[in-house]
Amino acid sequence: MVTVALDADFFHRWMSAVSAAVDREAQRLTELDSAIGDADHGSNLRRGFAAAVASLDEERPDTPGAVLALAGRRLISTVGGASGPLYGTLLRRAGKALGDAGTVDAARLREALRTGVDAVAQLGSAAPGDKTMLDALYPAVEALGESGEDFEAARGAAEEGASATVPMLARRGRASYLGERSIGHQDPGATSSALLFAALADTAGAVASGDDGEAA
Amino acid sequence: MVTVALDADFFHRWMSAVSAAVDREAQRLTELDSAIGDADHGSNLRRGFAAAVASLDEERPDTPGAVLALAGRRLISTVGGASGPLYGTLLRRAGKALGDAGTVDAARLREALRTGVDAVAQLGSAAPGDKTMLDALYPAVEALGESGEDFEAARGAAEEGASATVPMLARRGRASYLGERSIGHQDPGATSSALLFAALADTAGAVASGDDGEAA
Amino acid sequence: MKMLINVPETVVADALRGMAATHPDLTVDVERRIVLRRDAPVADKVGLVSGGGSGHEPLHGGFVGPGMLDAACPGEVFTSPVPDQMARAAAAVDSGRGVLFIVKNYTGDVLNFDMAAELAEDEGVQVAKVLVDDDVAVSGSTYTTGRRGTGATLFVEKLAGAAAEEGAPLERVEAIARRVNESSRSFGVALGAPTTPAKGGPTFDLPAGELELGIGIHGEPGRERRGMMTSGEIADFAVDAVLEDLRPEGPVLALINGMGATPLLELYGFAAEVHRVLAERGVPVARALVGNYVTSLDMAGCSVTLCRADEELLRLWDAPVRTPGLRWGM
Amino acid sequence: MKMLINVPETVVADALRGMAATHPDLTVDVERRIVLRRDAPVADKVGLVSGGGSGHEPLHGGFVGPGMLDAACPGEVFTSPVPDQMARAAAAVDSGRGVLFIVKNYTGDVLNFDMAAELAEDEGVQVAKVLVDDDVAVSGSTYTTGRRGTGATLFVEKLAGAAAEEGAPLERVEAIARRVNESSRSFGVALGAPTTPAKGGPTFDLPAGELELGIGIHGEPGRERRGMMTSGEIADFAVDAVLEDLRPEGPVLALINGMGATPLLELYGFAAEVHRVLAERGVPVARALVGNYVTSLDMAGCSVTLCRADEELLRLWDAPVRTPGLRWGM
Ligand SMILES: Nc1ncnc2c1ncn2[C@@H]1O[C@H](COP(=O)(O)OP(=O)(O)O)[C@@H](O)[C@H]1O
Ligand SMILES: Nc1ncnc2c1ncn2[C@@H]1O[C@H](COP(=O)(O)OP(=O)(O)O)[C@@H](O)[C@H]1O
Ligand SMILES: [Mg+2]
Ligand SMILES: [Mg+2]
Ligand SMILES: [Mg+2]
Ligand SMILES: [Mg+2]
Repeated sequence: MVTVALDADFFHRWMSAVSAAVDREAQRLTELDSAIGDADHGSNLRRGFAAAVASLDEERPDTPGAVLALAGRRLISTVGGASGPLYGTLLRRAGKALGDAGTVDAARLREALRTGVDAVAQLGSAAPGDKTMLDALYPAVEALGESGEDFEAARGAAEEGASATVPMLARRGRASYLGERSIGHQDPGATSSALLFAALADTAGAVASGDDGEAA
Repeated sequence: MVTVALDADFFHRWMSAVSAAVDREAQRLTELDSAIGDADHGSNLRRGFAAAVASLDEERPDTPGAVLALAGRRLISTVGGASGPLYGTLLRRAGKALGDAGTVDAARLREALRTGVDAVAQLGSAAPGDKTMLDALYPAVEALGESGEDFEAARGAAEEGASATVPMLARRGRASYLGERSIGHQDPGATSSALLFAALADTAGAVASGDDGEAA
Repeated sequence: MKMLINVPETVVADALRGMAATHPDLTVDVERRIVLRRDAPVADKVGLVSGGGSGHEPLHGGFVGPGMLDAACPGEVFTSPVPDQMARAAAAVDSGRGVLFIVKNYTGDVLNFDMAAELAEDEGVQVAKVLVDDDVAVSGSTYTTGRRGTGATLFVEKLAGAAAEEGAPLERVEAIARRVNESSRSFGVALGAPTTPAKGGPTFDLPAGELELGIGIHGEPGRERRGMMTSGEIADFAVDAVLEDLRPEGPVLALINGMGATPLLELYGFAAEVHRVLAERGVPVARALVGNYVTSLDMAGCSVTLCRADEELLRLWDAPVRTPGLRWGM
Repeated sequence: MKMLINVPETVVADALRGMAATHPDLTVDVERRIVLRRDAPVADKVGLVSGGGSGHEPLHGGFVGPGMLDAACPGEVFTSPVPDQMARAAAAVDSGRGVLFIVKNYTGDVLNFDMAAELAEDEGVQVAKVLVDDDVAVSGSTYTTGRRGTGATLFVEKLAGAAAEEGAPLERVEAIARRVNESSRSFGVALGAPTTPAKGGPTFDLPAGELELGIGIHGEPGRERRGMMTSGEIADFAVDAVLEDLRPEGPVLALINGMGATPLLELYGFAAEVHRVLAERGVPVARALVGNYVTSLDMAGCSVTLCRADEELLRLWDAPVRTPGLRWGM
């Protein structure tokens, strides 16, 4: 793997990839949310990431930090629900942590994401094991490794983290109202977090293989 | 067939037989009414005839005319809907026509029923062919014959009359709102009228065979 | 069967007990099935009595109170009440100035109210009757029973009620009621069938992706079945059906009515479309009412009722009313 | 999917257009999704702002008007609104005496209202917040998010609204709102699931002959599934669940609430059973409200909310209110 400098364009494409993934998987996310929530997670994220990408396309912020911060702000101002402030805060805080560097390396990205995920945990007063998005986010950030470049490992860890929520008893968010009945269902937010890291791996993979997505 | 003098007890048993039949067939009547009406014909008649028989059991009127008049009044005061006033008027008018004779012969019953059915036609401004109870009532009264004793013929004619409503276009009552879509369904009121005449034939048959129903 | 009930036989009596417990302004005779203004008979006022099958709540019991009905007589679900109810109600509300029966045009209601009028007149109560027949879905020449009474009933009860409250004599209250009915037309649509206690299931089958146009309020299927339409398309269809028959030349009163199970969120969206169509057709809306007022148990769907409004009707509309189902100004 | 809509994406905007056309007393900003009293900001009055996911109508938009809310912020269906909405609403209703946010206790609502409060305070608006968490179905110690906010929201909005209308300062309006919430408990039951536009079908499967006990208002399944119960049995269960937690020693305010698709006829029958249970338990009912007030789209079912009443709360309850969903005295 080549160590790459990640620029604003990389982050912009990552967000576009998340939007596309969320679009594709909206029905599934909503189904999961219908089992233990209120059947809106898919449409929530679809609306939010579409708005975020539209703003990115229009404003074209020129630093990685500015891209994530703008995307986060747009999520907050368009999603609502629990996931809007939570994902919005994740991206906004990560963006802030990246400062105004024109490019960042993967290790810096990993640190920024860790900051963002911590902010999510604090905002939602949640911890790993509560059957929330944190159960995918924390393992994924961890799996990025020292270098921050183990994108494929992060993809796998996020997916595993999402699957691992199935047997958990929900302690936060709407699913917690079901008590014991929340057991046996995969958390929708953890599932969308896996999409976030899958999109990151895809975007990084495209860079590594020289396909920067512009041709697609 | 033996010419019999019909007494108050005969009419009382006839009404009880109608009540039992309506009870048994309530679901079917309601189903028919659900196809082209408002799904209440079975429960309407069940409520009405149960009340009528309860009053008869209590008051035990001692002439045929008084039995039918009381039953008719009770239908009017307990059924509601279209069928309450119509069946109520049928029985009340027939009862009135029987006067205060202690027994009546079948020919007199037939005349009284004709008077009652005419009153129904007038009250509802309906005529045979409109897809109503009249399509069973008129043929049945006709089939009773000169003597008024062809009870089995009347049973058959009422049933045929009810079946004959299937291809008709409704022009009266709720079914008329469906227009062309009323075609292909049997009229619930004609169906219950067939029960009325089946109960009459059963009651008369029990008398003829010496089983007056008291032993049952 | 899934209904919030004890047993089908006691549904109406149970509901009346609930009304009695909930509304101290009403006298509810659960046994005899009459809902009355607590202060009936109101001195020197024409009495207004309506009634019909249950299952259309708040119609009619929810419209009893100052400025609207003096009494309502609920029948079994979707079954006209019996004559004794209306005769007794008439006697209870008559102050000596007579009583108006407001009757929806269904064979059963007409027959039972007619018999009640005879009984009441025998008791010395002067009775006038007005038939409500506003539903344009059944206006063709083959429909010899005439149009059904649906949403316009609310307009008739409110406007005649206001006139009676003002002290108008029976002939005048009757004339207003008749004028309101003649100035009103309705059209209804169902997205699903209601569940009646007697049947214990939906009264008709409506496959996914289809709707019924021209429905009534008794679970009877409509005139026509079509593939699912958008809210906007339904508004076009329903409003045009009404306008074709009504041909208003000035402002209208509009009732955008839910049939029972359609959420208010959807009903307001539909109301927006109704306003759009009326604006496109150049018909000003003087007053609009949106909600579940003339319902059909848990039927999903809606209806539109328009009434040609003039100064007098608007004044009567705006007059205070205080009932469980409709209230303003007091 | 069978809903009376155009497309799922415009459901909320369409409904707001309908509200705008229907209620001249309200200012409806369809674009920014804010429903305001036409006369906002009302001089010298504390402003009341609430909001939450759509699909609970008339809550909250239908409770905007004199004597109740100054503004409501509807989110997407079952999705909390975004902070910008409440921040803007706060600015629009603030007369300088501060604004109270009435927030139902859901993670999404709490987070978004918190962010809005920060934004509003940045603009110089003094903001207080009260969380509504009345649902006893989720009171166990494992439910670390706390109880859900359901029917008591209506009591909080009405009673705090009346206090604000009387001119009470922010601390006092906030204290009343908090007291009402602490004095209120609810329990809900579903006979069927609602249909959301996003999902296009029922949000959970409920087999014939079963019901969900302890449901919320977002289409989430309940705590427990049981075989079908009678209206009387449900009333026993729901009222006892509430009383166990509330332990009133005097009279209560009672909200007997329909979840959307339950006919008023059934709801009144259920109300009769609730009154019976309360009488059996020796709890006097000071005031009762029966109807579809805090709904969950077209969910079939009901909820019971009780609030310990005292002289002051009863006075505030009886105070005039003029909103699309609740109106008396004016
Ligand atoms: N307190 C919390 N901390 C972290 N994540 C949470 C919390 N509450 C909810 N979530 C996440 O949000 C997801 C639900 O998002 P969404 O359906 O969009 O919002 P809502 O629950 O408001 O409808 C859950 O699946 C869970 O992963
Ligand atoms: N005008 C009429 N003349 C004769 N029979 C009628 C008339 N209207 C209705 N009916 C009969 O009444 C039956 C319906 O009775 P029922 O369902 O009890 O009353 P409703 O129609 O008021 O619900 C119809 O099937 C028809 O046979
Ligand atoms: Mg959700
Ligand atoms: Mg019928
Ligand atoms: Mg009927
Ligand atoms: Mg949500």
